[in-house]
Amino acid sequence: MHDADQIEVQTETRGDAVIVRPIGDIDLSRAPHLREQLSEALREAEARLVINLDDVPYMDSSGVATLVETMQMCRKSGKKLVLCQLQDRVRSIFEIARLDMVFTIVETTDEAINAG
Amino acid sequence: MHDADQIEVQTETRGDAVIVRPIGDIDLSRAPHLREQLSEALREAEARLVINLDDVPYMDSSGVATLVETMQMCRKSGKKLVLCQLQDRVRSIFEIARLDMVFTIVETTDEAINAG
Amino acid sequence: MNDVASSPHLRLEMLSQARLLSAARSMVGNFAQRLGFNEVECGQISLAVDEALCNIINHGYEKRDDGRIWLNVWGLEGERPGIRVMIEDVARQVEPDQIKSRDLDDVRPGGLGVFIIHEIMDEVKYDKREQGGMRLTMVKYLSSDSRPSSSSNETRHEESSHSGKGNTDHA
Amino acid sequence: MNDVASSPHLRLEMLSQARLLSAARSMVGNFAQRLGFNEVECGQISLAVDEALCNIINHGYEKRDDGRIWLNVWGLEGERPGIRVMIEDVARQVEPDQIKSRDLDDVRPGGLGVFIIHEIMDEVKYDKREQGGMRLTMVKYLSSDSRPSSSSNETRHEESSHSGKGNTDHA
Ligand SMILES: Nc1ncnc2c1ncn2[C@@H]1O[C@H](COP(=O)(O)OP(=O)(O)O)[C@@H](O)[C@H]1O
Ligand SMILES: Nc1ncnc2c1ncn2[C@@H]1O[C@H](COP(=O)(O)OP(=O)(O)O)[C@@H](O)[C@H]1O
Repeated sequence: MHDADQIEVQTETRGDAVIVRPIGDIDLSRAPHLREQLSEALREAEARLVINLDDVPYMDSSGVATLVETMQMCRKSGKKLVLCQLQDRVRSIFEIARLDMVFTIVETTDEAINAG
Repeated sequence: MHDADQIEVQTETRGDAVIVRPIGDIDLSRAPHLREQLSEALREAEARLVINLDDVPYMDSSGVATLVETMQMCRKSGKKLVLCQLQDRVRSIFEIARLDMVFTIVETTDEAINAG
Repeated sequence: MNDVASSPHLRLEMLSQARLLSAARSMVGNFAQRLGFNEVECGQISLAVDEALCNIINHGYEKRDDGRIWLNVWGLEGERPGIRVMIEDVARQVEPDQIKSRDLDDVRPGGLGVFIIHEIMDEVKYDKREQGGMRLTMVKYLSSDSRPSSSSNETRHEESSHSGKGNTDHA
Repeated sequence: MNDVASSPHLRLEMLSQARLLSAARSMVGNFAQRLGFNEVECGQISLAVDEALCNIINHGYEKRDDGRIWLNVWGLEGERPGIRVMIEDVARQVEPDQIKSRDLDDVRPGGLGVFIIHEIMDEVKYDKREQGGMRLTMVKYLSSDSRPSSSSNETRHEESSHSGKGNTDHA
């Protein structure tokens, strides 16, 4: 069961942006590992961190907390954070937590790369 | 909970074939309702009953038993039964039960309409 | 079956381990689906249960992984069909009125779980158990939005779609 | 955690109702996924559990819907990681050697469940419980096929894919 707390993350660099794509549910057990992965990606990103949530069918408030933390780290380092490709179930938690207006959320990865 | 034992089934008539498309898991709770739906479809089918399993992510041996029964009814009435679009998980139970050779199983609905 | 005093349809005893959350919430989400909740609602019910379990792990058992949690689930029938979830622990007791989320305007990590639970569920009640530990009871009712069709909750395209006893005599 | 005598990670008490099967098997399938079984294996483990529960409902409790079933699940670690499932009931007792499927060459509806269970699981054992009822114990081990990657079990395309502690120091 030693791997159950890890989350697979695909990363890709495009210009001054790093695109991170976590795969699978993000909950209390995996949020800490995602946090590590995101701060690593943020270090590598020159100007922009894009989180593609296409392959995240589920997220709980630990996942949301991790993203809020990442947003704060982005602000500190003067980089931009954009979320894209949210599934309906995941979008619903952002709405419930009234965070849909706090994060920059767009549809596609391309929009995320270009979002102002 | 009165609907939990029912399974949604889409039916379509194409020439002398009736195509039946159950939606959802087929297990002990839903097999009886599927059985009703299939025998009804078989009555309507002139020569061929096609069961499209595209939207069946899971089937247990009660589901398989229902299909074996339907196959026997088809034989009695001189009609042909073809299964198509099995998902991997469902194909795996046919293989385990050594029924993959007993049923006519093809890839697409079009093949199912034409299979000899 | 509808009697609140009757035994639950499902009663899961689990350890206070985050890695067990996904099994627990998938059980509840799946049961909710069978009760007729639509896909988004099933996700939300799973989320409410997940948040409640996270809080027991984090606050009740203070991240110990050998605490015990009991997750009881009933399908409600009759006039107001829905789902009832009762979660019990033998962890630290707190005053029920101390269990509340922070102000949402103050955006910072954490502090959302209890708010989310209240947003999703129609009834939420925390009690101190006499035998020690806490009890959370939550109910969500089926609404008119819950059932786009009698047995599937996805929106369906093309073709004739029939299901249910009402249709079986049209042959 | 690995000790067979230790308490299960998940212990589900359920009624002998077919409509509860999907919640029970989704719990087990989901837990199996977290243990590292691949998608087809998770489906098969769910199926073995489902078949065992069907048999208890149909044969043990003879379709009564108020019988009780206990589904215990352990994640096995150590040298031979895997999943262990123990299912208990207080239903009719039968001799363990009477629990067997029909000849597969005789194609007819039914009579496949026990065969399927044996095909899927690595160890299968039926016992009469001293307190009455039956006990089925099943184990399936992780194999080298189980883990295409350390945390996801789907085959992934394009892009660099990294996960796990081994990679975190490459920044
Ligand atoms: N099961 C519980 N046992 C003890 N205290 C709890 C429990 N659930 C919630 N609380 C209290 O309520 C507060 C708010 O919880 P929540 O909104 O989930 O945010 P967070 O868990 O991130 O602090 C917690 O900080 C804690 O003090
Ligand atoms: N839990 C059980 N309690 C009593 N008898 C059982 C149980 N499980 C299996 N059996 C016996 O084993 C036989 C074979 O079971 P199975 O292969 O699942 O086929 P089927 O259930 O379709 O008969 C059953 O017919 C029954 O006699």
